[in-house]
Order: sequence, then structure tokens, then C-alpha cells
Amino acid sequence: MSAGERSLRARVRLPLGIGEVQAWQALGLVAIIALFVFYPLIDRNQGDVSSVADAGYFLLLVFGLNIVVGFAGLLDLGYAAFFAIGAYAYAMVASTQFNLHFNFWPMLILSGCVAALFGVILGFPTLRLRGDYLAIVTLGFGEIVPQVFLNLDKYTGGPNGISNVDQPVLFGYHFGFNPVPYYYLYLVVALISLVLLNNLKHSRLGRAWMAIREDELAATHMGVNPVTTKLLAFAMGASFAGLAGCIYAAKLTLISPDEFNFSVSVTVLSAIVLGGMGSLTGAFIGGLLLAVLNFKVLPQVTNWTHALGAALHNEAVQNLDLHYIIYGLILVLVMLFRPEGLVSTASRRAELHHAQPAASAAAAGVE
Amino acid sequence: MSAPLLAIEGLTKRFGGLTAVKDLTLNVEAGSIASLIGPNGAGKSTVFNVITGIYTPTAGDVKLDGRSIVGFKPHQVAGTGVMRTFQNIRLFAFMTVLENVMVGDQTRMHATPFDSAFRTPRAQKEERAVTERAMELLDYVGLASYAREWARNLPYGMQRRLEIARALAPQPRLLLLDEPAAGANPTEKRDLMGLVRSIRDRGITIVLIEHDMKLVMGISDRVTVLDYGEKISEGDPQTVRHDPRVIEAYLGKGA
Amino acid sequence: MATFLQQLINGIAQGGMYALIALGYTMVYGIVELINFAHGDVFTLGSFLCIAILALLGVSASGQVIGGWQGALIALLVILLAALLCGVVGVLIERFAYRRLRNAPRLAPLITAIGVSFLLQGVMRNWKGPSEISFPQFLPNPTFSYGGVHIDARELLVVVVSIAMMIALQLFIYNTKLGKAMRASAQDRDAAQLMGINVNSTIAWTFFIGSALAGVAGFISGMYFGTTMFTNGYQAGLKAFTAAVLGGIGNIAGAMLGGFLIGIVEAMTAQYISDQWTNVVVFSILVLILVLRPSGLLGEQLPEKV
Amino acid sequence: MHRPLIIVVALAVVAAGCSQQSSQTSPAGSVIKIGIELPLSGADASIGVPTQYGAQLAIKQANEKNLVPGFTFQADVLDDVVGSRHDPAQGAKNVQTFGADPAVLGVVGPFNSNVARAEIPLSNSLQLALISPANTNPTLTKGPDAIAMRKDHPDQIAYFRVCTTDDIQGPVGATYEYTKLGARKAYVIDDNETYGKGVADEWEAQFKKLGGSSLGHDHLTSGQQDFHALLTRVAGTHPDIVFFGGNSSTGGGLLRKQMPDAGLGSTIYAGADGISDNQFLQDAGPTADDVYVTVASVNATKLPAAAQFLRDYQAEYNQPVGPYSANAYAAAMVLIHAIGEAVKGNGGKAPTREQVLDQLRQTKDFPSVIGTFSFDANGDTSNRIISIYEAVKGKWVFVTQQNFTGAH
Repeated sequence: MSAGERSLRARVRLPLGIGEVQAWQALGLVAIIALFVFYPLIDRNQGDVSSVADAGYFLLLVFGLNIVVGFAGLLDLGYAAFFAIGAYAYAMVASTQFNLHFNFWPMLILSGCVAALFGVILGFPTLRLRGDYLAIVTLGFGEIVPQVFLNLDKYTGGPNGISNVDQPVLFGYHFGFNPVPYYYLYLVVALISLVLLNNLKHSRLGRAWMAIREDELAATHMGVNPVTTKLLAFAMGASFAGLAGCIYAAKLTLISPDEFNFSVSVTVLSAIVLGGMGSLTGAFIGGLLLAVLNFKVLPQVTNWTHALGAALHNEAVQNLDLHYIIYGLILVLVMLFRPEGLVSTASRRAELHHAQPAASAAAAGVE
Repeated sequence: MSAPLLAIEGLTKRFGGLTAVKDLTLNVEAGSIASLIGPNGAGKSTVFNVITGIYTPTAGDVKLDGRSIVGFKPHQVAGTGVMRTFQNIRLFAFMTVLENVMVGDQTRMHATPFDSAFRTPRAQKEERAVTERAMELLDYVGLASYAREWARNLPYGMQRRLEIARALAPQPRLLLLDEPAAGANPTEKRDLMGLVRSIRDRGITIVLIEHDMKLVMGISDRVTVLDYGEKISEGDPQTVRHDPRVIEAYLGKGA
Repeated sequence: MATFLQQLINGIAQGGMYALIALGYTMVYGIVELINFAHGDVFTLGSFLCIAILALLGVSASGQVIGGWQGALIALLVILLAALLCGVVGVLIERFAYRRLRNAPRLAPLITAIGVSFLLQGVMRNWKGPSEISFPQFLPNPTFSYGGVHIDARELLVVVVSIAMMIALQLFIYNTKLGKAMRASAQDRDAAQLMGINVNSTIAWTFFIGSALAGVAGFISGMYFGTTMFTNGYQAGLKAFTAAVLGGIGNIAGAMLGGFLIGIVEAMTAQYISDQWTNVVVFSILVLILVLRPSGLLGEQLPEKV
Repeated sequence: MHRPLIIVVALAVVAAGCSQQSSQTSPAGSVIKIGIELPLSGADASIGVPTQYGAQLAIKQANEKNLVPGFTFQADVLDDVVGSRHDPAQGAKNVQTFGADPAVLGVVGPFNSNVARAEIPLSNSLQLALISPANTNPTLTKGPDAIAMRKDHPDQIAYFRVCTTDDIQGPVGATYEYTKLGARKAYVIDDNETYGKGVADEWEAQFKKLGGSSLGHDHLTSGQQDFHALLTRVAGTHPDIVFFGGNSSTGGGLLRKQMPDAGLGSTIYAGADGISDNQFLQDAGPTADDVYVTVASVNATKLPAAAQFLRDYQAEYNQPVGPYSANAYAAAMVLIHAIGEAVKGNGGKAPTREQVLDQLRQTKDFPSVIGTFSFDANGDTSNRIISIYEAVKGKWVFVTQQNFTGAH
């Protein structure tokens, strides 16, 4: 091992409770953050920046659901409902709908709070339910919420939704339709979220969530209050969706009920499982991958097949729609070959165990 | 004379038509090791489950330090300083060994969700203290070098010890051990006896469910024998060992 | 009163359809504890296959009606073939997408099931195009009326077939060797294995039967609605799964009860509240019932083993 | 930890972003791009793809006929489907992608009203022409919401549409059905989507104004297939007409098909252009007879240009036109015409987007395959001719056409 190599393996303590990592990992982390910070300056295409910015709301959804499903092990199939609630919470008081124009920034927090409140309201009746019964109730909730927004057309604009949602203004700077400020807003919120989530994960509450996930009965015998612990998971998870909904509505200036359907919930859940349950790095990677796939790659695929078919004068190729097939195949194949997700702390540690039984009890790191 | 730490008075638990425990009265003195023995299905685990709040008794009372804990939820029972292990090991498989023990210390922690999310100085201090205590406990049960392992990766015997360490985390007043020696080899059993004694010497009262007569007779201060939910004998190991009703119940098995 | 009875009939007919799909859901769940999201799409595939088989037999969507024994024979042949093909598809799905994951983390097979659902939709989309496609209405459809209440042959068909299937399934599971193996595997897979039951083939048979039932449902629904579309599986599967959970998942009579209940609730909501609130009412009732009985209407309330 | 994985992902993100850039050619060349922004996959493809073909056919013919000398047109197609259906956020991103490419001088699209609501403010802000072949909801161009959507450039509209709006189509239908068919008691059903609910509300308002009564107005639940319960309720009120606002794909045909089961077989059934397609005839089968629909364009058989378009389309794509193919063709043609005029005004050089917009706003009496039209101050078409069709023996038969005069 050369001196350079050794210094790369030296341990560096990162701030904000992120923990201790090896030097090369710290360098990598800095490089990635730098990449994200400078990305809008590299790519001048507004459509692309807008796509990557929208990956931001998707990532927030993934982070939030990761608390509920990944940390606390509560299978939630109706998570998009909280996204809808956050978006409507902001849009109803900051648009031409009622000619109310509340300021974006306090509403950002408040949307999160409103969603959290509904998280508790939904969570309460489900406390006694186990596994898949919980899944179906949350799925039902996910069907009910957009339908209610659709049906209460006097307040929500019905199928038209709410247009002309106010865009944020920060110290006199109007965000407007420029995706770059939204990109940075998402970046800041996502980075703060990651730090907070990492803190939570390695805390009293985080351990209580995971204990409930692993064995609820044993957890309660260790003094974990299942009611508050689960409700906190629902509330905190929902608050992320509320936050995401608020920024989403402001960026798009429009919301309508069919943007919050089951496929949103499913995609977010897939991102978590694909990335690796309960792992923050996994949630991040899974979220980014699915966002790129859904917002960038799959819409392009249709165009490619159309173009290819037109070039070949082959009607069958031209009418091909590979959207579903590609997406389905990715989900199936990843799960078949990496059932624990792309970033699997579980299998990694297991491997480590076999290699060196007395693994060092070094200080905490990012999982 | 001071009141017993744990007092079970006239406890009855019925499941439908089946009476699992019938009119059981049992006192456990502070600082002692009490054992609960009896054939399979005698209702031993049911007693534990009633004490820890999984089941509410059909009749009778359970008092800790003179205060009834009937109707407490499991986490509230834990809050009073009663911890337990399980017959079939119930560890948090995908958490590290260290984290398992730290979960055990929940009841003594005060960090609010806000503290946790923002790592307030208060939370950091508490977290450090809890980590330190957990490491000490792991050292105590001989698992310190496995602190960063997944609990599920430990061999069976170590999992048993980890479960005990987890239950010891909040310095409980009463520790309920449900067949800790099940599946252990003679060496492990000997080590376990030493461990149980040393826990008692830390001032923790222990109630033990166990099948291994040699182990029970070797460490118990007092033994209670259950058969079909009823107490058939009680006393120090010597008395119980020679009680004809016990011999009858075990018919060729023990003693 | 006539309106109420008519709505009851409407609800039972629609509910029968849900029940028929729910049977497959509940069987698969009972044995492998997997929410088989692809089941709804196997059902849609069933109706697609029926159209293809009918086309091979020369029956098209032109509206020709084939009465008498010929019609019945064609119907029987189509049902059998569709059931067989769907069953095979179900077995293939289990073999290639689920079996490997039997001991994987709990959510992995769920995501795979969602993936398979997308795959099936993609295949159907490219097979028959993105629009609604017609299902040949080749059977005569006499209507019976009494006191202002109408019921037609198609509605009778739905109800009769779904109840017959439930009874057949019940008899099968309690009286045949394979049925007993299924129950044993559902109870405790490892123990069943030790008892000499071939768990792999038992699970494969479960998927076969469940998917075959979906194929039957595909035919019935095609006859009842007259059209089908590659995305239909989602809504149908959602309601059927809700029915299965409502009745107590894993319980065959429960799936039936849940299906009829949802159908009736929908019909009554459309009559006495408004059509747009049907889903809200159905899912609210679901939440309410599960809060009161966390294991569903006929589900066993199993205490956790400690 | 797997840091390298993150880097790979991050690079993939950037690469995906940059791939777009490499295809950007400078406007200095003689290529002018026309954006096409429609839902092209999933269930939406059935209606989106034929619409796309309509626009592409126009572009191809413009090149063949060298309509704008010195320039070739190129279609740049983007899909707005995410997951399984059209997505406003994706539509907005697509418009931004077009906006970032200086070669794109105008866009044909979008298809869906909620997508339009996300794109109109953007196109207004970017001053990039957006011409919809299919949005019929009146509130997109008229009323306070519409004005608010033009926030960045209130006086410089950038959104146009070639189809007549529902506040014209609905009332014309209601008037016909009230006066000519003698309907008095109506039951209104819609699919609870922007278009369907909009047109149903307009129809109902006019029907009541004329003196008819509305016995009820129900909204369907999306994905619903069984309407027996709803129809039993409808039958209980004994209407002489059932009006459906919505599309064939949202239940228009199935609803009609199930009406006889509830004893409504001889009740008149009416709808708007959403059910004026072959899909409806196919879904409803023999029950399609006595169904009346309005279509917001002139009768194609009376326009030679339209007949030619139908032939060309069939020859090019070997399939029948979709309900909005001709609209898309007309939208692309009016855009190409405006670009041509802008090129002329710019001395033969490639024009700016503003110059193209200027020309579009001035569009007057443009002859197209859907009739001759101008754009009014809101960007709406002046074409207010509504045709009425009746289904007879599995075919749509032209009944009459009316030029809507305004007052309603």
C-alpha cells in the first residue's frame, strides 16, 4: 500500500453528523455535490434542467416514503395522496382560485405540516393493521384523496384543477418559469433532507422505527411506543410529500387531480425498493434512476421507435410502444438479480462478515 | 419485611375454553433468581406474557413494587423497568448488534424527534452516553468485537447473549428470561449460568423459565413448578426436587 | 322498491365479476403471501385471448348471434382454452418472476409483480393496439322481467359462474389431495415440505388455478361489457384485491362475500348518492371494516405467536 | 456506501441532459424545426399518434411543395406521457426543451387541456407559438384564468387553437336537440374530465335556457366499465334524452351500449365530438343508432381540400385518420404559413419567434382542410361552424351544419 493509497484510505470526519468515511469517499461526495451545484451551468437546455429539477420533487417523495416503508417498514401504497394534499394546500391559498396570495416560503413549511396532519389522520385507523392489510388501506386512501379533490369542484376546480399558482419570490427575485432557481431550491431542500434523515436514522427515533420494522412485538417490549413511533413515521413521511407538492405546484403553476394517481405511488415505492430499502444512499440512487428513466429516457423511447419505424417504412415498428415493456423489465430484472436493491447494506455487511469475522467496531459512518 | 418486587396474585388467564394459567400466586423477592419450570404447555410463557402486557389477565393482579401493572401496554411495562427475552429469539435482524442494544435503552432516553433530526447538543450527549453504555454491555456479554455486525449474522449462541444484553440495556429492575439455555451445549450452559448469576449480582432480579433441571437447580433461589397452568410446587431447589407431585408431573424426565 | 331490487341485481352482477377475479388473488395470497399485482392483467389477457380464439373459430365482432348448442359449445371451448392459456401464463410468471424471490425481502416480489403487470400491459398494448377492442357478442341475450325488475342472461351468467367457481374451488381445496397440499403449504411451507409435499409444484398449481379463473373471468367480462382494453386490469384488479382483503384475504368464501359487497355498495352509491363518489364510498367502507375487524370479514383473527 | 455508483448515476444524468444538446443545430442552417408535443404512448397513443401524423404530413408536404423557399422543415416530436398518462409537468418540460432549441419556431400541441394549462404560461413567457389541434375548453383563452395565464406578456398571446370551443359546440348541440328532436327532459352525464365536464355544463346550460329541464347531472368515475347502476338511476327519472360529455375512451360507447339493459334503448343519446369517432360505433355496436353528435368543424365531404387530405393521409400511413389528424394538419399548415410570411418579412432570412408570432396573430381567412379561419384576439379560431352527425347503421351520417352566431 503506497503512501498515496494510504492517505486515500485515511478516515475523515464529516460535519453535520454525517459521520466518518474514508478520504476517497469524502472526495467523491464533494465531487458529486459540486457536480450537482454546477450542473445548470454546464447544461444550458432549460428542458433538461427542468427535468433534473423535477427529479428533485421525486427525490423528496422517495425520501419521505423511505421513512414510512424503509425505516418503519409500514407498506404504504397511497403515498401520492400526501403529495396531492401538499400541492392543493399551497395552490388553494396562492392562486387565482380564491384570489388569495399567501407567501410561498411560510406555505412551504405549512404544506408540509398539513400533509403531516393528514399522515396522522390516515395513520391512526391503520395502527392495528399488519403488512398487506395496511397496504390495501393506504392504497384506498390514495384512491380517495384525488377523487375527493376531483369531486369538490367548487373548491378545487374539479377536473380543471387550479391554474395560475403563484411562483416563489426570494428577496425580490422572481423565480418565474426559469427552471434554474427551482433546481437550486430542490437541491438545497434535498441536501438538508438528507442530513436530517441521516441524523434521524442514527437516533433514538430512527432505531425505534427500525425496531418496529424488524419485530414490532419485541420492539414494544424494549419500551418502544408503537403508536407514537408509527404516527411519527406517517407524519414525517407525509411532510416530505407535502413539501414536494408545494414546490411542484409553484414550479408548474398548475395542479390537477389526475397528476396524483396510483402510478406515482408505485413509482416512488419502486425507487425505494430498487435502491435498497432503508438505505439513504439507496433511496437517492433509486430515486435518481427512476426519475431519469421516467422523465427523460422513456418519453424518448417512443420517439425513437416512431422515428425508426418511419425510417424503415415499417408500420409495425412505428406503432411499437415499448414504454411499459422496458419499465416492467427493469423492475423485474433488478429485483430478480438484486432482490435487496442496488445499494444493499445487508448483503454487503454479510459478505464482510464472511471475509473477516471480527470486523472492527469502528466509529459510526454513513450506513 | 419489605414487599416482594414482583407479586402475582391469583392470576388466571383463559383463552376461550382453555385455561392457560389458573389462580397462580407467586412472589419474587428483590435480588433473587426465581425459576418457573414445568412441562411444555404448562403456561410458563403465558405468565411472562401477562406480566409484560401482551395479555390482560382474566382474573388476578400483577404488582411491581406494590403497584399494579395490569392493563399496562408492553412498552409501559418496559418503562417500569421490566425487560425480557423471548423463547424464540426475537432480535432486530437487520440492525447492528450495537443498535440492538441501543434500542433496549429507549426508555431511558429523552431525545425528542426534534432533537434527533437536528442533532442538538443534548441529543448528541445522550447518544454518546447510550453508545458507551451499550458498548460496555456488549463487552460484558462478550460481543464487543461484533458491534457493527448485523444481528442476524451472529451464531445462535451469541444471539441469545445479545438478546440478554439488549434486555439489560436500561438497567432493569426485573429481567424475565424465557428459556435462555435452549439449544445450548454444556459449555455454553455453564457460561450462561455464570452470566445469570453475575447479572443478579448487579442487583437485577431475575425470573427464569428453563427446561434444563441442572441449570435451574444450580442457580435458582426459588423454584415454582407449573403443570397445566396450576402451581403444583414451590420452594427452594432442594424442596422442589423431592416433591412427589413434581416427580409425577415430570415422570421419568427430571430429578 | 323495484329500483332497489334492480340496483341489487346490478350490484350482484358487477360484484360477481370482482369476486371471480378476487378468487385468484386470494388463492395466491393465501399460499405465498404475495399481492400479485399482475393478476388483474392476467384477467385482461384472458379476454384478449378469448377474442383471438373466437377469431380463429370464425366468430368476429360483427354482431352475429349463434344460439343453441352451437353457441354453448363455442362458449365452452373458448372458456376452457382461455383458462388453460391463462393458467400456463400464470405458471410461467410464477416460475420466472416470483419463485427466485420466495425468501427475498418482503417487498421485492411486490415490485416484481408490478413489473410483470407492466410487462403484460406492454405486450397487450403492442398486440392489439392502445384503444378499446370489441368482444364478439355471439351469445343470445334474453331478458327476463318481473315487476319492473330486469335481469338478462349475461347478468345471470356472471352470477352463476362466479358462485359455481367458488363452490368448485371450495370443494377442491377441502376434498382433493392437491387441495390439502395447498392448505398445508399455506399454513407452514417448511412443515409441508417435511411432510413430503412438493411445495414447488403445489405453488405452481395454485398459480395455474388462480390464473385459469382469471381467464374465465376474462371471458365473462368480455361477454358482459362487450369491449376490453389493455389497461382494464388495473381497476378490475384493484377492486378485486379490495374484495379479497375485505372478505379476509386467503379465505375463498370471504373473497366472494367481499366481491358482492363491493358491487352492491357501488350500485347503491350510484343510485342514492352519485356515481362519482363510488370509489370514495367503497374505500371508506373498506377502511371502516378493517378498523373494526383487522383481518377482514371472514378472516381468522390470528393472535401473534410469542 | 458505493460512492462510484452515485458518480455513474450523476454522469448518466448529465449525459442524458447533454444528449439533447448535441442534436441542436444552429439556426444558421436552412432547417426550421416545428415542435410536436402530444401524448404518444400508453392509452393516450390511440388518439395522440394519428394527431402527430397529421402534423407530420403537413410538414412533409410543405417540404415537397417547397412552401418556404430556402428552408426545410423538420418535425421535433416530444411525448408528454409519464407513467401511464399525459402529464402536465412533462408537457411543460417539453416546451422548455423546445424553447432551448433556437431552431424551433413553433409548436403543434398540446392535446389535453390540463397539459395546456401548464404550457400556456410558459409559451407566453418564452414567446414561442403554441397551436393546439384539440383543446376545446373555453377557459383556456377566455375569462380571468386565461388572462392570468398570460402573465408575462399579457398583450402578446402565444397560444392559438384551430378547434372550436365547447361554449359553442355545447349550445349548438343543445339547440338542435331541443328544437329539431323535440327533447325536453334531459339527463346529463360526463366523464369528470376537463373536456367532458366542460362541454356537458355548456350543453346543460343552453338546454335549460331553451326551456328544457335537467333531471340530473352525474359524473363518471375514471376507469369505470359497468354503468348499469347509474343507468338504472337515470331510467328512474324517465328522460327523453341522455347527453354525454366525454370521449369514447372514457365510456361514451359503453354507456350507450348498456342503456337498453336499463330500459333506455329508445331514449335519444347525444354527445359532442369526443364520441364522434369510429371507436364509439364499434363500442356501441348496434345500439349506436339514434345517436347524435356535434363536431366542431365543417363537413369534410363539402371541402375538396379535406377529401384530398384524407387520401394523402391514407396513402402515407395506411390507416384511417384520427379525429384530430385534420386539425393537426391545419395547425401545422397555419404555422408553416406564418413562418413563410415571417421569412418574407425578414428578407428571406430565418425569422425570430416574435416575427412568427406576429404573423400568426394576423392570420386571416386561412384556407385549411377544416375550413377557412382566422385567429381572434384570444387566439381562438373564427371557425364557428358546427356539424351535426347521426349514427345510422354503424356509420356517421352528416345531418346539418350551423354557423354559430354568438349569442347564447
